[in-house]
Amino acid sequence: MNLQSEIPLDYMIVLSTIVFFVGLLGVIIRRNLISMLMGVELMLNAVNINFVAFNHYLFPHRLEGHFFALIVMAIAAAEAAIAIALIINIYRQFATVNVDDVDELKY
Amino acid sequence: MNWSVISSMRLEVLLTIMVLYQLIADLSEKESKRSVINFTIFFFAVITITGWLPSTNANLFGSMYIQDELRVLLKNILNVSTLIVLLQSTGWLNKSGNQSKTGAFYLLIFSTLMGMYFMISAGDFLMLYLGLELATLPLTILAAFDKGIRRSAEAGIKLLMSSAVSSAVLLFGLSLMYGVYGTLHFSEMALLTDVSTVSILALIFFIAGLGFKLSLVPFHLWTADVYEGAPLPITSYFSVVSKGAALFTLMLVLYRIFGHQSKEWTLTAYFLAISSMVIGNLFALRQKNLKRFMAFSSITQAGFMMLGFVNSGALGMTTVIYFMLIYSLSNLAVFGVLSIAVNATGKENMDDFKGFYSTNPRLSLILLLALFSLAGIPPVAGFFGKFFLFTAAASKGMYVLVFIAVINATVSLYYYLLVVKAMFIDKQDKPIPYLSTSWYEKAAFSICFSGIMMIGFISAIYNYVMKVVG
Amino acid sequence: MNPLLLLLLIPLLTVIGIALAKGTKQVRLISAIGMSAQLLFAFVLLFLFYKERNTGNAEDMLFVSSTMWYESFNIQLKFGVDGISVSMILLTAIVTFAGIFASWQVESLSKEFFISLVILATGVFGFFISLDLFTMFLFYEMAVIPMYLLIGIWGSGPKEYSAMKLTLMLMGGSALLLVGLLGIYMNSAPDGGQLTFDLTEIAKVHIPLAAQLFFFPFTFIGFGILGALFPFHTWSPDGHASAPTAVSMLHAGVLMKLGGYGCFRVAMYLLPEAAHELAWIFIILTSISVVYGAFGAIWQKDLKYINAYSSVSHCGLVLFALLMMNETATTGAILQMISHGLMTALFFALIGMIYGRTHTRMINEMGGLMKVIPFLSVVYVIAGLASLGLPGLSGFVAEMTIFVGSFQHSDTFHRVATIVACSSIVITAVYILRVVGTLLLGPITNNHYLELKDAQWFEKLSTVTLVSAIAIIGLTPFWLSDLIREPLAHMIQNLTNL
Amino acid sequence: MDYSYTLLILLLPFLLFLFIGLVGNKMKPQLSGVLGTTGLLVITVLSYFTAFNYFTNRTGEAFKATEAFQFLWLQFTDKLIIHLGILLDPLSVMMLVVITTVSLMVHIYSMGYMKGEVGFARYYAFLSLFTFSMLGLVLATNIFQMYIFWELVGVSSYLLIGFYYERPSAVAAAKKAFIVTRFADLGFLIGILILSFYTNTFDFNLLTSVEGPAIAQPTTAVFMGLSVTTWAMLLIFMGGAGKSAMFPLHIWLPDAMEGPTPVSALIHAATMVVAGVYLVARLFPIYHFTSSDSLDVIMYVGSFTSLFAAVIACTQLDIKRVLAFSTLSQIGYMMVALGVSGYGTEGLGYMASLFHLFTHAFFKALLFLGAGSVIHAVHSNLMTEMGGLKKYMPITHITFLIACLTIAGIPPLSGFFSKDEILVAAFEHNKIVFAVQYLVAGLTAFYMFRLYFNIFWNNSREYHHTPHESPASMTIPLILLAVASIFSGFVPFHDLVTTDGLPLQTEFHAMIAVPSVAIAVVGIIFSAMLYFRKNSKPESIANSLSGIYTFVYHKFYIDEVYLFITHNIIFQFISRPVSWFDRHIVDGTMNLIGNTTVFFSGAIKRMQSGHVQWYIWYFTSGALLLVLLILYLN
Amino acid sequence: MTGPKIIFYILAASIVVFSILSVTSRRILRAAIFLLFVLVAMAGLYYMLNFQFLAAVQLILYAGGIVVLIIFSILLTSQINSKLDRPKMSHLIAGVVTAVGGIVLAAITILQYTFHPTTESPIGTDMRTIGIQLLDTQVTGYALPFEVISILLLAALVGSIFIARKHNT
Repeated sequence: MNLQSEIPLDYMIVLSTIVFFVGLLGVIIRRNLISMLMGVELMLNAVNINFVAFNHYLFPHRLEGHFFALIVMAIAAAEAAIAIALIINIYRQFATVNVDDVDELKY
Repeated sequence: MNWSVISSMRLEVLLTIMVLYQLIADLSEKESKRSVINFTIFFFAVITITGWLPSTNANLFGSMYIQDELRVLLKNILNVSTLIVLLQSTGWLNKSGNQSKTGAFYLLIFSTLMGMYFMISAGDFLMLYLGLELATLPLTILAAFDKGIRRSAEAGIKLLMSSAVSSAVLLFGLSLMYGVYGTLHFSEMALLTDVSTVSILALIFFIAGLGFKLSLVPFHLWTADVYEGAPLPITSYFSVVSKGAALFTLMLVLYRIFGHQSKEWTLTAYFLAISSMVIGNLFALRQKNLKRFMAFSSITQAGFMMLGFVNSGALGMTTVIYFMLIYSLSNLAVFGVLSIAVNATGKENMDDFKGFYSTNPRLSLILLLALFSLAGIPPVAGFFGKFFLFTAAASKGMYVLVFIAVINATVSLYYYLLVVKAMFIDKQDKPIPYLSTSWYEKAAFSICFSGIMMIGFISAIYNYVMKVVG
Repeated sequence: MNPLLLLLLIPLLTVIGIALAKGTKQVRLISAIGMSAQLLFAFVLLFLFYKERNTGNAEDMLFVSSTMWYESFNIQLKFGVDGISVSMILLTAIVTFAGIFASWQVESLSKEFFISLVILATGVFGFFISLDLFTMFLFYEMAVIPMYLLIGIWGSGPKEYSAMKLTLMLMGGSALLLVGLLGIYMNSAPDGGQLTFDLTEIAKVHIPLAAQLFFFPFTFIGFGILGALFPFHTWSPDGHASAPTAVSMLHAGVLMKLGGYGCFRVAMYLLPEAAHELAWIFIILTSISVVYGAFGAIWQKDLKYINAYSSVSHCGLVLFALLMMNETATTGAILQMISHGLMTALFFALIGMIYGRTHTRMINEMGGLMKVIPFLSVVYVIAGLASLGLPGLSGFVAEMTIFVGSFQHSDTFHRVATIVACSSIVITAVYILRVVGTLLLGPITNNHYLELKDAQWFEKLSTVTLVSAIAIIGLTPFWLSDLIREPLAHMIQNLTNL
Repeated sequence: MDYSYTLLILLLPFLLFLFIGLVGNKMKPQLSGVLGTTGLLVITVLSYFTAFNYFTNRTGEAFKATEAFQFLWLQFTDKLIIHLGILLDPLSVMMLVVITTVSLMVHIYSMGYMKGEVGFARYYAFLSLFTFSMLGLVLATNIFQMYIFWELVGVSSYLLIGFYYERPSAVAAAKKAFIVTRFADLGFLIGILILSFYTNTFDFNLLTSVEGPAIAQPTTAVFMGLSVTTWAMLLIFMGGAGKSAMFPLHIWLPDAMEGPTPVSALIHAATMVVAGVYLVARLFPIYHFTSSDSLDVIMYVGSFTSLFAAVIACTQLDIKRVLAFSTLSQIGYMMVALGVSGYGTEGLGYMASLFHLFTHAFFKALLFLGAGSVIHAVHSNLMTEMGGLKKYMPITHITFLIACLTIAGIPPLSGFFSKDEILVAAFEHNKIVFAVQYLVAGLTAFYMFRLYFNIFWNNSREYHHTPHESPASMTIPLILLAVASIFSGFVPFHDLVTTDGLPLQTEFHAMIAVPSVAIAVVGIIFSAMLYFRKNSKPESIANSLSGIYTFVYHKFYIDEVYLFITHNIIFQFISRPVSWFDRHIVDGTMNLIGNTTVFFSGAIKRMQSGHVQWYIWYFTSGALLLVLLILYLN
Repeated sequence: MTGPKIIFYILAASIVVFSILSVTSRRILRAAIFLLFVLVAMAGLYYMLNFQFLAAVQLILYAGGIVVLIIFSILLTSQINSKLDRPKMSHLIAGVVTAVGGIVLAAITILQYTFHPTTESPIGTDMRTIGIQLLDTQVTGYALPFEVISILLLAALVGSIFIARKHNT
């Protein structure tokens, strides 16, 4: 099916923008490292919406956006994996995943 | 896949082989770590040399991979820096606790280097982004490489979190670019010349993303903590190679693709330059830990590099590359001395270096020259680098900026001199004892030293860079 | 090969020699030999210069040799000398020579000490012979930076503070200077064509007035800071007070001259209209610093502070005369540079020697030294008389040339300023005689001064060298003032008819 | 006639100075003394020879000024050039004779007087230096050469006053002398600058010739009612006044008596202090033709000084100080004479002034040397510790008496003639001044004989070791000088030294001469009444007008005023604040810059809080801010 | 009001709501679940935009992979029913300001720009074309990224293992 006729592109963009910054909000306010990670994932997904939407609406003659989204997903996965590892590492060292307690390096 | 492809992609290929070799060597128990180190360094030296061999320009994988003289030069600069880092890291790797890390260390290092290669010779933003992530994610691991040390773990997580956000922002910018230009291939984007608010927004988000790796104010805050927390070889790798790659990438993209938006990004560079120089200096003034100190110094230097960007012409590009070359060698010399001292004694505070000259005259002389080079004192190379950067900025009539820059240079001289003071003037009853340097470290120093002393006087080097930039 | 390059080669060889030397004795010996060779060559250069002139070579600059260095910026390694530079080179050679012997007794880290001393000298020589703004600037900073280590390591008192202050203020000056130079460079080809750093080339073109007005303050103040221009002179008292003997000698004797020389050679020569427009500001500043420095010196108790302030006063006179922009006054300025260089070097040498004996620099703690160390005291008196402008010594010649020259200015403002500046000679007399009276004459205040030994051979050598130079200039000034005047003729013309 | 040999007159003392100064302390003290003296003997002979030649073969009517010799020393502009040379004209030749004579006497005298002093060689070196510079001064061909030697004279005087450098009072006196004269020289220098700026030459011949630039085209520029030339000439006179210790710059001279007595005789009586007179005489044409106002100033200053000094001299107890003040008053006479003089046939005052300079040199030197020999015998300067010495030291007594009579102006001694001429000139020009000088003549006689009686008569006291006549080396100069001061009055001065070189007709004015002699005699008798025998009259007089007496005794407290000015004004109120300002304001700002930087670096350290979330926040908001800046704010 | 529209609005609404919930809810496990919902909704969105393959990958990789990882690590590091402490006020204000400001700025900037679509004819998004392009080395081929990402994954793998395993070895 084809959304072009039904839904203007702007909706998509606004949607992605909102999600992006909501994710950012999560990163900034959530003091648990894991929920920060979730915020990051949200941001990446927001970007994906953009790519996919542009690809579908404006430039369907190529699949650039599509593949970009694909790559981003892969990288997001890798990132998540590393993040989890590091979080576990932190948890070992600090016995907590609260980011506010991880501030030995400052000034 | 014919021969010419291989020859023009030889660096990447060889590096892949290195990565695989490390994987195998790490798995096989019987091979001793020391031989791995020796072999790796030898092999990487070979890679570095092959980089200088003549290469043909190429435009591969549907122009996703571009190879030309300039990009080869940039990669070679990175190679040399990496080689020095590896040479200096031997001391750290040979320490008892770190033996087991060798394989992973090299693997990650080389994969990041590979990422930087792809950043530099990316033909479209997809490859660029991929390279960027490849150059960043393993580094987060490396930052947390000192297992069982809290600061190292903290550095890792901080780097990961902020870099994830920064790359998200960069991606957001890229997605908008895609929407505006309809493609992310450089070759096609370079043809489009319309400037719109969205494209500027996207561009700035992109600059922010790279500015993060380049640690420009206000994208710099991870720098100090990570530099301090990470193991020393990694810190020097951060401060030179990864910074350099980001700089080169930013430069290529801005000059080669967004030439038509130079008005906007020169302005951006203007602001970033001022903020980086000032903030970096103000923080560096009050540092006692030398790794952290170097972090802020590198931030300031990044600010100076932005001076070159203010000049959107070939002159700017040339001076930036030239300055980066000198900066790498000087910084690596500093970190070389630091790493020797830290490996031997674990002392990394300025006060620990009081009376260093009395015990280690050679090392302190090298440190002295390196710091002078960073401060831009003749006759060492740094003077030339800075002078030409200023010239580049001044040639656009940005005298106010130049004035701010020179004042900051003077301020930076102050804190570099603090280190000199500690080494030469101050006394303490138990200074750091005499430190022996291995052959690897000697080699590294000889490269840095000759570079610092020579580059300024041999104008051929500058001319070569200029020729390559074209 | 260009004979001037020897001026750089000899010191470099000396540095290498010192680096290879073993033990303080060898180090001393090598540096002494090197600097003597340098002095010798300086005289040879003088004669070569005369010879060249007599063969009717009427070029402004002699022994000019230029090789392109940085093609794209049009930076050349261009060297050449005229009468002024030759005389400055002579001064530098003499002072350095004396300085080496004055610091004969440096024991701790002697190798490093002499190396940095010679590097400093190299920078100065390079500065005086280079005709390219870039190399000029390079040598300028090269000469300034060793000060930090020299003062910081071998200094006395609050040495770290003073060293840092001095270095930062001078480097701040060179920061201003850098902007000025870049400005000049960027405007060096107003009607298209290749930009250039070449002094002689830039002098030919006419830099647009707006640019001149903008960059003249940068350049002039940039050099002026090193020339102890009020109110940027405060590095000088602390710096000199903390510096070891030879360093004070070289710094006050030679390095501060870079300031005056640059002010004239670069700031005023290349930006003449701006110089004319803005001269009045700096004339006011300098005539202040002439009197101000002298008054400041009256109140001081520390010998080095007294000298530092008198240097402020004398160097102020140099800049003052330069700004008068006529042949005589400028000649006087250069003469004053040389004479002040010698005098103040002599002063600092003596102060160092006295300090080495009495371990204090406070004049009110000493007295009656004439009785115990007659040689040094007599030399000190001679130096004092020179600096208060006694005929037959160099100071008189310089000051009189300045006063007469400045007074020839047709403008009343300048003449009034001259009279103000003249008044300094009385104040100078006051503080000099005060020092001589309390320090050398009168009864011996401290009994174990009676055991003090008079000058040793190297001290005698270094002081006698300077004294004889002062006396020679003072008795037969004609050749020197001629040497200086001869290039000025057309430089001034370039300055005046715009 | 070729005078180029006169170069020797300049060169010889200089070489002597260098030689004795450098190697003097190596050889036997006496030797250096002998060396100096013989050298000076040669010079004296030469200068007599010169004088003889010069005055005997005058070419035509007037004496021509001849430049014996000159070479280029330093070139300021193409016009303003310093030559070093030798100018011979009646004035300079006359001075030549005076200086060499007195200097020779002093050299001989010092052989005895300074015997056994430490730094004997140094003493002679300085003497030679002084002689050199003084000769250079009088022989100068241009005003700048004069200034050069002017300074040199000042320095050698400084060195000689401070000869006993371990005596704080001597050091202080030397310093005072130098600085006061230096201050005056500043005026001189500025005067030269102005003069040379308008006339564009230094050369005396050009300056003083009637059709020269200075006189032919007087400046029209006017400043505070006086023409610029007048200002220049006044400033130059300031220099002269400094050297000649005219009021109010006289304060250094009494203190200068700290120096060895022969030095006082040479420098502070006969030669250097009259340099001011010489200077004015040298430039007299300019003064006369272009600025008569300044001549009046000179006259009044001179007249006041002479009275002022004479009054003080009546109260002093230190015999050298009495002589010093009498010197002041005599120089005052000379200045007055110059001030009242005209040009050409009117030039009596000029001639008289120089005549008095000539004679004064001899008898004042004689007085000082005599006093020296007394001090040498008694080891004290105070006349209260002397008395009845005539039987111990006859030669000194006689010569001293002659000198006293001379200065009192008793005919036919030389002083009578010169002083008489001056009084005549003053009478013709200005009655008030004449009256003053007339009074001073009386005072002079009074205080000189007060001195004389107190030393040689009065009560003969017991000395702990009996005084004895000085050695021949000291008495011979006394005798010679006595002879000179008796007969020098008969020199046909008015034919030789005049304003325009032409001989001057002078006739004897009995109606001036007689009263002047009379008042001198009155003065002598008066002092004889008071001081011939020990009695209580002086005390009673002193007590009766004690207020004035102490006031006068303290030299009208001028020194204290100066002390106040120098210490409280210059030191406390100028240089102390200056150095404070420099340390705290100027330097303070420099430090402040540094401190503010450090303060800011401390203030923003919270930015690096260590919380990664804030880092992220800075990152994003920074990026957004940039967007805002680039997109919307420009 | 056609079907697709309705579906889109539902999806969009759920994406926004759940994403907000997932960053605000104080029970971390729930947050993870909300995140899962968001991801699934997005997969639906992709599906509607004819990117079936992408939707599938989204489901497998995110829903199947990442979220599981996250939940796993949550279980590892914190008790399930422990509430997260509520965000600091300063953080909250700063975050909200930045987020809202960002949304406004970006939205305004983007919305006032009219994108120009291409005129070329669209290309199919069936598995075949995707497969071919993914391994193609010519223009519009993605072989190189495919290779590079493998290295990235390798590095990430090694690295994570290295960090995650107990460090006594």
